[in-house]
Amino acid sequence: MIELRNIHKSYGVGRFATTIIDDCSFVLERNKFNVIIGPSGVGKSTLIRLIAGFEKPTRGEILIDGRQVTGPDHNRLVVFQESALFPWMTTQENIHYGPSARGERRGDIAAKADLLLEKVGLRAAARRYPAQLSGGMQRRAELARALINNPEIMILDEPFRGLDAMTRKLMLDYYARLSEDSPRTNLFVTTDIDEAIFLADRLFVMTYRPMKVRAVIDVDLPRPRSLNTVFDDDHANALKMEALSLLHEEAMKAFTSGSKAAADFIEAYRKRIATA
Amino acid sequence: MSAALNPARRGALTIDNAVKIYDPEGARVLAVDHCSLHIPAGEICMIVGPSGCGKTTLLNAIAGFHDLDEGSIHLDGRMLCGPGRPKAEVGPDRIVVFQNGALFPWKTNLDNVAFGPMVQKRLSRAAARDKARQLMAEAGLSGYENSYPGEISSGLRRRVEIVRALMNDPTILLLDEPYRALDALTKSVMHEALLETYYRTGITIFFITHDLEEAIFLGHRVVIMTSRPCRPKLIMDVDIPHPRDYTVLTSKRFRELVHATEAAVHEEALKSFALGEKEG
Amino acid sequence: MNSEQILPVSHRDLAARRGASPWRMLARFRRYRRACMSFAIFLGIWQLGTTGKSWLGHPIPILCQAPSPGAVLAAWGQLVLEPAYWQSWYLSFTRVALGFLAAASVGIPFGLMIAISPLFRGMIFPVFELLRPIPPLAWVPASIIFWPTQELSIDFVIFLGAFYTIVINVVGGAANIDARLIQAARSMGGSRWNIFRRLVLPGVIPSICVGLETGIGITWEVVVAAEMISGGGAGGSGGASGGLGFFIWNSYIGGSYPDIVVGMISIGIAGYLSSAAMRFAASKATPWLRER
Amino acid sequence: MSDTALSIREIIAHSAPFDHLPDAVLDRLAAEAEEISVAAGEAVYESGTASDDIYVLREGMVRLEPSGPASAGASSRDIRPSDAFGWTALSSSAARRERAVATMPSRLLLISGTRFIAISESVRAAQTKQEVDVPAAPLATLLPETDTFRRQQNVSDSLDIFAFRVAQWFKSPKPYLLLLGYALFLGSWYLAVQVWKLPRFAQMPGLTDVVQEWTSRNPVYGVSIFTPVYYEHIFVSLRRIAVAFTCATLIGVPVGLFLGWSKTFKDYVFPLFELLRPIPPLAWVPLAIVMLPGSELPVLYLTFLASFFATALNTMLGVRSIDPTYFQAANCLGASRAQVFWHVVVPGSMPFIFTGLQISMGVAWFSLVAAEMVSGQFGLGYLINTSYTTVQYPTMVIAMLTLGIVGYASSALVRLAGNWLMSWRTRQLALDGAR
Repeated sequence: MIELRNIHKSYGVGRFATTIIDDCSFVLERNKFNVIIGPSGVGKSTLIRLIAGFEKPTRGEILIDGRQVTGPDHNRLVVFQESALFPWMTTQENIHYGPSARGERRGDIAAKADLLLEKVGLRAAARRYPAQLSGGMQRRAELARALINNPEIMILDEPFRGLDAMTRKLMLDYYARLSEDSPRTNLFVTTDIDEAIFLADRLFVMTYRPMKVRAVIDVDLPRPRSLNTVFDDDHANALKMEALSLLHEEAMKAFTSGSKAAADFIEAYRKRIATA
Repeated sequence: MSAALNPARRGALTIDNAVKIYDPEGARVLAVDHCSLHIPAGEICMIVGPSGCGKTTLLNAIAGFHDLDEGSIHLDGRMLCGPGRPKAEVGPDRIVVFQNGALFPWKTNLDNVAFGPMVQKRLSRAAARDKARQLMAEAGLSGYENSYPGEISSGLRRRVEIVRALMNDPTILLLDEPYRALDALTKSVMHEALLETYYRTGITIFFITHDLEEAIFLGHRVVIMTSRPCRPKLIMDVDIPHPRDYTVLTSKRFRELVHATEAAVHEEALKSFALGEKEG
Repeated sequence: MNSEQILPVSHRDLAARRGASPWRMLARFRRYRRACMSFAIFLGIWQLGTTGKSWLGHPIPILCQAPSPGAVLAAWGQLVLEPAYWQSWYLSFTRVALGFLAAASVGIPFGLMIAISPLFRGMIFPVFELLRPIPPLAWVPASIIFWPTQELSIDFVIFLGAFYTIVINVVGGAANIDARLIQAARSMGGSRWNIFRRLVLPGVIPSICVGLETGIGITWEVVVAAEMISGGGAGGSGGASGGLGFFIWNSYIGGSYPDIVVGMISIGIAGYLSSAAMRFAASKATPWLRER
Repeated sequence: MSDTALSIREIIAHSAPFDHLPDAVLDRLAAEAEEISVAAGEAVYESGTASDDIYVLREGMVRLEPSGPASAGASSRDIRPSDAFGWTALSSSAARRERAVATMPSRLLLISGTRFIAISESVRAAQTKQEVDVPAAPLATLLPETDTFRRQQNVSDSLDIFAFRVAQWFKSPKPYLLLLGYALFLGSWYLAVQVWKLPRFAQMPGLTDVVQEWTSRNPVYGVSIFTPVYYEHIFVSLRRIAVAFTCATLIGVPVGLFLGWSKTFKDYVFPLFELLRPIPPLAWVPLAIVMLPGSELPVLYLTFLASFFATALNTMLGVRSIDPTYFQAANCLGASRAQVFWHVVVPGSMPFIFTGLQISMGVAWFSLVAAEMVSGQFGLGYLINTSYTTVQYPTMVIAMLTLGIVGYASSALVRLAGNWLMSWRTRQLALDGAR
């Protein structure tokens, strides 16, 4: 169970300080699929780096089962937005890296790895280098590399963003099935509302800058869910609309403040009046 | 929305049984196989297909970057390429907006937008810059004239590029997955900006995408392509009324249309997945 | 269904008629033809210019001094038979090899130390940057004083020439290893030594290869000049024992100009061969950079 | 301003879209804001009405119920105190799409949209010079995080940045390690040569000898910073570098551009280029002396040769590095082949051209030294050589160090020219650093 108590994170000093996250507190329950959604460039990746232990918060604390987070740990593994496979290792060596770095016996590493390779359907690509894999394959290899360490908490930072829409749908289905048969706590960051509603048990909508929790939506859709049926019933669409209207407001703020704040908003407003 | 749907008088595109064979190291791969398609003037036509299925080859043929081995393409009756002339002539009547953007990073946004007319010597340098300033203001990009493309967000860059295209008053706008690299929320704001531009100009749009929902949200018609070699598999009219905004995404009609086409797209995606297509 | 599409009948003859693959052959043939033409023109100008006195009556200002291609070929014919010629090849090669290996074996660890330990970087790198702008050949007189034998002084200068390049490339290579890879490894429980061995080292190899390739190019430039300066130009105390650079200088003093050109071309070939060897080694050392 | 206006200003300042407005606008808005109170269950505005007002909730609770054709099944949203609402309708489409109703007695601030526009416009016109910058890019520790790096960044800002960086630098251990490093190097030089007189180091010139010679009014061997001959040598070397480097650039860049740009030119010239390039420039020394009259021309030719090959090759790589979509985009926009050359090829390969120029400056000094040693009359290389042969070792070290300083200064000059000429790249790199 991850608990964040009014986390504050800012970069720079004095006049050049920028607050990225300001008194953000929430709780992620164990074995639940938690999704964080918010406009881009708002600090979601910073939050991930804080939880994973790569950076320390300026104020506030992050407790995992009561213990303070001090540094990275193989129970909290991150899958980044761009591929972080080691380019000079073959797919198999990449997957073997975690357990072998922790000194596990070579025998059962190989066994676990073969099982996972089979599961992610990369048996044929075991010998190939990451540069020779397609986007979808790289993502599956990276998931396998994380899952072999059997982490308690899987953190994914917009993992399917670089893929084209169709591969993304296949990967979504795929990851949902993968996390159903071995439940663990998931922290999934995305900007895509469909991904969020499809995967989430609990959806955190974040504000624009500085980032804090704007709303928490309980996505109580039945499991297992499939991508093409999930949006048929009205309840799912209602949840989507609720999140979407919040998000649209935050996106507008991001959009307006991304372009010289009020001045640009006035420009857009005057144009509306002119054409109405 | 007053300037919405004046019937555009130009921009009708006809492709009939186009064939294109690639020859990487003599492998002679068939990319486009007898593809025929007619796009009436002033329509937003969405081309949906799996990665590496030859959609971009079709776009390159229309723009004149590549030749066709067979078949012909006509724009408003005029033959772009055909039996006599395998390669269409590149011209400002068909402007391409590329997937990763092609704003010249060494020119300010204003010079980028003013580049077209200035280079074609249709306008003097000063006149081109003034018109560019006015067009950018109209698209809500005032204040960005003097910054460089490298300094503004990718969403804004994409809008500047579309203004640069419209500056030349093209007959047809060719978009090659322009919003692929953007995150979902910026994409929804971009969609509204594109629709707004369409309502203002009524220009024909030939839009290639992977994202079925983006296609149905934007397009008058959605053409679903087979995996390689590409040929239209299913053409569907999107009868959601224009002007549209983001609330359409959750409307009942939208979901029905998605269902009608999802099976076809999914099937093609699996085929190209099996082919081990490396994303473009 | 393999990725190569099986063409329906109607298209097979279509593809053959266009002669897809021969078209590429045609382009390659055209390039060779043009290359030969430009060589011919170059040799023509060279021949005409150098033997201008007899053909055109008045000598062409610069070129007339130079030996004609014919003379150079003739000289090369004789030289190939003399063992002294091949001995200077051997000597230059050993000097380059010695200096270069020393530079690599000292430079690579030195560069890695700078990249990894901030303390070492803070202290040593500024001094390194202070000495780097001094051209290696400016060290020739100083190294003649410092080192006991002539041979060692040339090797030191060669060492310096390659050392700077290798260190800069190693430091650059280590700097742009993606921080996320190291974070991922750390979170999977990789110890500092494990991360160095399995992440930093392989990550730096491509830039080490680049450093070695440019480094060996520089060593050939240094060896020529060093042999000339210490062997000939700098007072010739005792004369360095051979080498291509010395061979060229000697032929200049001895007045046999065609031998100079022969020496120049030989060094060009030697330099090209060693760079090619480095490129080959680099492609072997980095299999993951080769596309599918 | 009365205190209620002050408290209103506080509330407005914290709710979007007002939170980034300059104070001048906020004050006048607060003054003109109208306070209205609404009973529980009473509608603030109906859906479909014209949206001209923006509301800020002071106390109580307002619920936004979406109604209208396309939003069947959407749920309503509650507004909490100090939240503004009603303004998103303003910017996306004219008519309101929701119905706002107070769920408990609440007090609201009403700001008319047109007044808000008028005030902001007048304030904005008054202070066009002072930019309203909203920091949005994360991870920028040193640079001020402005979303767009304005060209009109006024001078005081850049001075602040510089001062800030220097302060940061002093706080970090860097300067002390630097001094320690230099002390170690100079110390060991001094000890090895003058104090311990180690075997090989004995004849080398000592640190104090060199420094004394370099800075003394009347130096023992006649060369110090006060004697004109020192500057003569430097001037001669610099002149040779200037002449050779400019010729190499004027010839090398165009050759490189054409090598990269036109296939036919490349087919004819590149094979010859590749044949001559492996020959080390200094192997040309004897031939240059033979072919070229006088002693000045050979030195110039050798320096020119070295930097010509470096410039031409890097320029060609620069042209090849340009993304082909730029050529397609330019053709699409109707540019002719020549226009594509001037507007795409030349600016696009600039970054590589300047890397090439920096390398060619380094290589120019490299060959100049050797050429001067072998056949020059004046110049630093010649000075090193003669001071070696006439056993004036301190002068030799002085000449070597001067070479280092002058060499570094000239490549720094090329770098500065590059950064200045390619402002688009330097700012992009600055922002990438900040991103």
